[in-house]
Parts: sequence; C-alpha cells; structure tokens
Amino acid sequence: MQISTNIWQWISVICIFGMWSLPLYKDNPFYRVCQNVFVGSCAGHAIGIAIGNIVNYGFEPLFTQSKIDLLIPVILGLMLYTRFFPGVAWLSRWPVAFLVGVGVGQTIYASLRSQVINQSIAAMTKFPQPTVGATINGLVSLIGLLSILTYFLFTVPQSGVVRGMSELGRWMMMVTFGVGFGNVVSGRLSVLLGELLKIFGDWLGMI
Amino acid sequence: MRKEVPLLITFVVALIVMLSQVTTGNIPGLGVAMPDLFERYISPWMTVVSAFSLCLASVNLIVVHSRNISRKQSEWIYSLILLGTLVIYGAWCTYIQINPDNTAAASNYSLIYNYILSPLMTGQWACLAFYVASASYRAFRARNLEATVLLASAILVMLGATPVGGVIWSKFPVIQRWLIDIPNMTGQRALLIGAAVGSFVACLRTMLGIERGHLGIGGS
Amino acid sequence: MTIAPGNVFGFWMLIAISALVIYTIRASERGKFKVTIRPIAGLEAIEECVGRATEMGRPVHFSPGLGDIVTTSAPDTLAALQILSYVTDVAAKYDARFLVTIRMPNVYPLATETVRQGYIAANKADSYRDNMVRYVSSDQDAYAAGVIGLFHQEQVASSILAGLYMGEALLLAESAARLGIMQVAITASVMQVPFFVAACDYTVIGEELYAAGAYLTNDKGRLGGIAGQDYIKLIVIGIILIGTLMTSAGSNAIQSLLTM
Amino acid sequence: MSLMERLQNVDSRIIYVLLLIALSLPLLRPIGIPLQTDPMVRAVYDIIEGLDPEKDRVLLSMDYSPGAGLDAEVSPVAVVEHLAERGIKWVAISFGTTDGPMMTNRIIADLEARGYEYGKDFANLGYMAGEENAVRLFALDCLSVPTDVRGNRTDQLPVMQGIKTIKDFAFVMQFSMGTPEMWIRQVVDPMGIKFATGTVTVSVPSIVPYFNSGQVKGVMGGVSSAAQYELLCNKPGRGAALMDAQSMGHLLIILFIVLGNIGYFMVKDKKDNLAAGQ
Repeated sequence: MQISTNIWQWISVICIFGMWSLPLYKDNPFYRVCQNVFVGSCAGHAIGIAIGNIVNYGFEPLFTQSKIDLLIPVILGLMLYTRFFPGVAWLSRWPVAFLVGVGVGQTIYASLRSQVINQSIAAMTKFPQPTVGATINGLVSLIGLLSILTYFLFTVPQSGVVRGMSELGRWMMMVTFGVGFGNVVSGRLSVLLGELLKIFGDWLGMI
Repeated sequence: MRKEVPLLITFVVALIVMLSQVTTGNIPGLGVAMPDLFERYISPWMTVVSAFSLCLASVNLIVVHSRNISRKQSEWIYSLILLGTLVIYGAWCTYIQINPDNTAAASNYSLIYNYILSPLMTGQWACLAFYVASASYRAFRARNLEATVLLASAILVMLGATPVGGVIWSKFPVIQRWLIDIPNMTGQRALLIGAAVGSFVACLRTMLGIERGHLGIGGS
Repeated sequence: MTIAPGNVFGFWMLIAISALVIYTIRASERGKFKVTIRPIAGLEAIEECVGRATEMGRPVHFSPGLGDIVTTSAPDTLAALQILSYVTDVAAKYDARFLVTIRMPNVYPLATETVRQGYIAANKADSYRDNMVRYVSSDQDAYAAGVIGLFHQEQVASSILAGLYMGEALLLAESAARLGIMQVAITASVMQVPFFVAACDYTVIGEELYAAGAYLTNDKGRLGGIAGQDYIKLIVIGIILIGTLMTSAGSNAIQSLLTM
Repeated sequence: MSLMERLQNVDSRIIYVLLLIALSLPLLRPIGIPLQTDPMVRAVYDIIEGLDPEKDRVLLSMDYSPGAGLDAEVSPVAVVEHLAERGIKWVAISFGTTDGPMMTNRIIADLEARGYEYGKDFANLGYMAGEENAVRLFALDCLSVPTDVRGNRTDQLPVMQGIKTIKDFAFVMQFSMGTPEMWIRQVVDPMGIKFATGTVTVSVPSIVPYFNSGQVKGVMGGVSSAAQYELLCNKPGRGAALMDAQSMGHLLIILFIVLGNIGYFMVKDKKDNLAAGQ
C-alpha cells in the first residue's frame, strides 16, 4: 500500500466522498459544499463555452471575415433580453420561434424516416423461417410489435380483440423494461467500480 | 405582427431544416442547395442564439442566488459558494476560449476541471449504482403479474450478463441473449415507432402554429 | 432541386399523413366527430400531487426534462411544456408554491413564458414570482445535483417529471423517493421507464407523453391530433402486415417502395 | 417489529455499504470466476486475428469522453492491446466528442512507454468537427485532415501511406458511448466497409438489431466484453478482476430484490390472515 502524495489526487478523492456522503450518510454541510461547487463550476464552465461560441462563431467571422449574415443571430440573441423591458418584451418571441423551428424541422421528417419507415421495414419477416425456433421468434416479434402499437391506440374503444392485444402489449413492454433494468445494472456498477479503482489504485495504491 | 411573425419564423425555419434532409440540388433561382442553406446559415446561427440563451438562463441563476445572499436567507452561504465557483470557472474558461494561445492558462484550467469538476461528476454518477441497489430492494416488488414479469426478466438478464450466472447454470447467458434479441428488440422497436408517430404530430402542430402556448401566445 | 434518392416515399408519406392529421384536427374542432381518450391514470394523479403539496404548505416541483428544443428531443420538450401549462393552472388555482427547474438554457425562456401566461390566465398574476422557474445547469449531472439540493432545501412535497430523461432519471427519482416526495413521471425515454416505475408513484410511458397535453386540456383540436396519430399507427400496422405477407410470398416490392 | 417487517425496512445506507463491500473485496482479492465469451465479442477478435500485419491497417473512431468512465474505456484498451500484440498498424480519429483525442493520447502514452513508435505503428488525427458530415467527408478523402495532433502532415505519416479513402482501411471500429448510426448511415451502408463497434453496456441492446442485420460485424459492450476479449487474447488485465466484482454486485442486487419480496409477501400474508380472521 502506497498512499498518493499528489495533492490533486487527494482533492479529487475528497470530491468523490463529498458526493457520496449524501447516500452513505445523509444531507450534510460537506455534501452541500460539494454540490454547490459542482453546480457553480458547471454553470461557470458553460458560460465560458457560451461566450467563446459567441466570440468565435459570431463576432470573429462577422468582423474579420465580414460574414454579414451573422448579424441576424446576434440580433436574435440580443432580442432574448427584451423580456426585461415590458414595452418590447414581445420581441423575445422571435429568437424562441427560431430555436423551436430548428428543433421541429430536425425532427419532423427524421423521426418518420428513421423510426417509422426503417423500423417497419426491419419488422417485415419472412415466414416460415428455416428453423422452427426462428419461426417462433419471428412470430413473437411480429405479434409483440403489433400488440404494443395497439396498446397505444388512444381513441379506439378497448374491447374485444383490441383489449386482448393491448393486454399482451403491456406484457411485452414489461419484459422490455425488465431487460432494460437488468442491463443497466451492469453499466451503473461499472461506473462505481471505476471510482473504486481510483480510490484503491490511484489514491491508496492498494491495487 | 406580434403573433404572426414568430409563427412565420418557426414555419420557415422548420421548412428549410426539413427540406435540407430530403432534397438535393440547387433551389431554382437561388443557386444554393437546401442542405448548404442549413449548414452555412441555420446551423451556425443556432449555435450563436443558443449561446445567448445560455447567458440569459445564467442571469436567472445569478439573480436567484444573489438575492439569497443579499437577503441573508437561510443557507445563503451555499449560494455564495455557488456564485464564487461560478465566477472563477466562468472567468477562467472565458479567458481560455478567447485566448487559445495561452497554453499555461489552459493547462491550469484543465487541472481544476480534471481534479475538481470531473470527480464531482463521476462521483455523482457512481451514486446511480447505490440508487439502483436501493430501488431494487425497496420498489421492485412482485405486486401483480405484470410487475412479476418485469422482475423475472430483469433477474434473468442480470444472471446472464455476468460470469457467475454462467457458472450457476450454463443456460442463463442463452436466455439473456434471447431476451435481449427477441422480446426486448420487439418492445424497443414498437415504442420507437409509437413515439415517432406521437412526436411527428407534435412537430406538425407546432410547425403550423396550431400549438403556440410555448411562445406565450394564447389561444389556438 | 429534387428529392434525394431514398427519400421519395418518405417525403410523400409526410405530405399525406400531414394532410390526414390536419383533417382530423379540423374535423374535431368543428365537432364533426367526437374523440374520447382512454383513461391514463398517471395524468389524473397530477392534481393530487399539487393538492397534497398545498395541504402540506410545501412546494410542487416540475421538470420539463433534459431535452432541448433545437434537437430531435424538441417534441418531448414541447409536450412537457404543454403539461407544464396544465400544472401551472392547477398550481395557480390551489395557490401552491411552485418550482420549475430547467436544464437546457434554450428551454428557459419558453418555460418562463408558459408559467407567467398561466398565472395571468388564472387571474393570479400577483402570485407569479420570477424565481419560480429556475435554470440550474446545462450539464445533466450538475442539473441532477442542483435539483436534489433543492428537494432538501425547499422541502419539496411532490415532483412531476415530464419529457426526455437520461441516466440521471434514477438520481432524481430515487433521491425524491427517499425523502418521501410524491412523484409522477411522464416520459417516452424507454431506457428510463423501469427506474421511474421503481421509484415513482405514477409513471406515464411512451407515446402517452405526446397525448398528455390533449388529455389534460380536453382541447378539441389537440384531441383531433390524437385521433390522427391513431390513424397513422393503423396505417403503419397495415404496412407491416402487408409487407410481411408479401415478403413471405417471396416479393420485396414493399421494401423497395419504402426505400425509394 | 417482527423480523419480516424489519426485512422490509432495512435502511438504504446499510444496502449501500453492503454494495461497497461486495464490490471492493473482489477488486482487492480477485476470485477468478470463469467467463463465457459472447459471439458478438468473439467476432471482433476473429476479425483482428484475420488481418495481415504486413499490409492491413485499422481505423479507430474514438468517440467517448472521460465522463462515461471505465465502461467506455476498457474496450478500446483491450482492442488496441490486441492490435499492438499482432503488430497491426492503426490510426485514430474522433468525430463524436472533443475529448476523443485526449482519450487516444492516454492509450498511446502507454504504448510509447513500451517502445512502440508514433507515426509508424499508430497515429492520432485528432478531432474533426461537423459530426455526421465530417464522417462522410473523411470517408471519401482521408487526407482531408491536414495534420495530426502532433502537427505532422497527415500525408507524410508512414502509417498513412497509400491511404486515400476509407476503403483502404481493412477494418474500421468505432468506440463510443452510444449507438453507431452515424457510421452506418454515412459509411457502412453506402461504401460497404468491415465495421465493428465498442460501446457502454447500456447501449448494447440497441445495437443488437444492427448486428443481426450484418451492418455491424462485431460488438463490444463495456467491462464484461473487455474482460472476455482479454481472455480471448490470453491476457487477463483489469477487465477480468472487475468482472468478479461485477458478478458480486449483480448477485447482491438480486439478493436485495429477493429479500425485499420475501418481506413484502410475509407481511402481506399476515395482513391478509388478519383481515380474514376479523
């Protein structure tokens, strides 16, 4: 065992313990300090990056490469702040409308193309499959898919076949969620293991 | 003007972005293609406007905490700590962004980033492992048949995912594979299709200005 | 300008289903057909959430999720904002202490506007405070840390989480559960649902997120949109069934059509 | 309070401490539980075994950041170790995150310390901005990156000689924290290259459909894949020790679920009996 003599190593381990003190002990001043340092530093870092973006992607090309079109986002950006002046507060809707437009435009076709159409194509299986097992798997997939889609039919009265299908759909979803949970467990444990390696390896020198 | 312009902006921008994904070739009469329009204008504009909105949101953060401090509200000391670190990181990071040549400042900043901010982040992440454990214990109860199905598939996957499962029974990894490949893939696919349909309609309503509450314009 | 190869079918399908949805919205608005949605238990619980907090004299927390409005998470966030609009109404009605936390800076102006308008509409403009909507941090981990801090500091009584969530979902939900906070989660993020199911009192899943706005407000136009959504799903089910039959018969015509 | 009620109400902190112990002990004293190899991991190994060290070169797309921790980092370390062992030359580039080049440098530092030569055995082309568009651009013209992270001209690097487009690489592997759609859309489908991916455990189920369809030839997901890979290479490293800890963690969590349920049913039965007796 050889404890690290690097001051930064100590600081980083203190930070880890600070964050852990909430679950392992309870709400306490040490945790609160760490938590506020964390939120403050992340917010500060983000401000730095944002101002960097305004300068490097806005003012710099605007003034040195005279890309006049960049006046538009700069003005739109400044319009966000008109909300503080009641008379012209309505102007702050413009940049918001721009941002929403970008998001909506990005999604409207992409979700249809990559999620609806491509996934539908992937769902079209050839029956019968070469083996009995594969055929059964194919049937499970097809019926499962249709039943979950049926579950999400909001306006169709839930009776008869629809009811049966959507019940089945709920079951399929429960399996999916169970698999999701089981799978995430190993991922989360790995992160904790990584921290333990830091503590036992880099800091205490036991590994 | 107050209502129409924002709705028009959303529509036009959304149309350009959408068409940039669908079309190729120049727009008749303009000599520029939709994808270029998006890459050269809309996308960099968005970066700049987003940066301004981050500053706006930060103003809110600073105001809320300054108020806590000036009114000496309970726990104002934590607000002071938050603002203090915000100023240090904010000023330092801004300096580096604007003066990329100063490598000394950058390497010092990476020290406080790598050894303070980063361990706080991963420390917090690691808490997820704790919470997974306590949620498993406290909440994953076989209250009804559906919950039992969820539990059973979770346990089977966990057993299959680690070597110890294979040691207990050699079929666990096979079952895990099957659960991931067949029912899980089916479920994911169905939820993906459903969500895409839902989000399509939401986008359409917003693009056409039927949904406008987020702009603070009442009534549809 | 031409449609890029591989997008021909998609483009025309977009046009066709857009027309279909616009038609169902208009028809529903004019009362041509009546749309009823099956009950969604989790959404009914929102009022209980706010009521409980009011009784206890402690705040209600709302989060519109970790998603942005300039990326493909836009619809999730917009749907969450519709829910926010409803929660604001209820909070204003009950005079509850209200707290909205924001991760994405772009969402901040939208959320403040939604809440402010909500209070004005409820004739409670005086009760609106500018610290009701708080930006926390654009980093998802720091956001979670900040919100957990607020849970402790403000002694939050109930929490409504709507929109897109990532790994932090469990950090928020389990910390709240340990404090005995009543929670409703509404999300289409498949990976996070099991954790919400484990830690929250009510979970509304998948596409129900996008239907929530219509469900809560009973707005005829929105309900018409939901009906349109159902028709699209029926079309998709039809395409998959026909495609499967034709594939089994040895033809790839449907696949070729869809990837045209 | 009866034992059963107590079993239902164990303090979370006790659970956390038990979890810490269960994970720490195997780290300090590895048990050596035998591993089974996943066909998706084996596929990656087989591809690299099949490469010719004389002429084949490999491209690694390093798209993960330190935030993802160990789960993202172990797979590339195991694969690069295998490449180095077999003497296959590789080139790294990053599209997904600006942290990518730094993560590559960590791996390179270790190799250089053991006598491998930068520029001849491997190179780090740094970060290329533009996400999907950048991937497409690089695939069509690999020299569109003018210099590497050390300021060498890309076309002068010995390891880059004869490489013009992505098709000149015998094998491409992306290491990320998510799913490889970017590469599939822009390169794999249109240009038909041999492609595999390494990611974090959580993302594996979403990649399975692409493995089944053959678009992705092999998948590594997190610590467990890396441990299996090290075993295939006969070089048990960190991964194998971590897997023992993983196993213990999983068993403990399953135990918690079972205990919670036993307590729940016992108490419920008792209540049901009381209700029936009244």
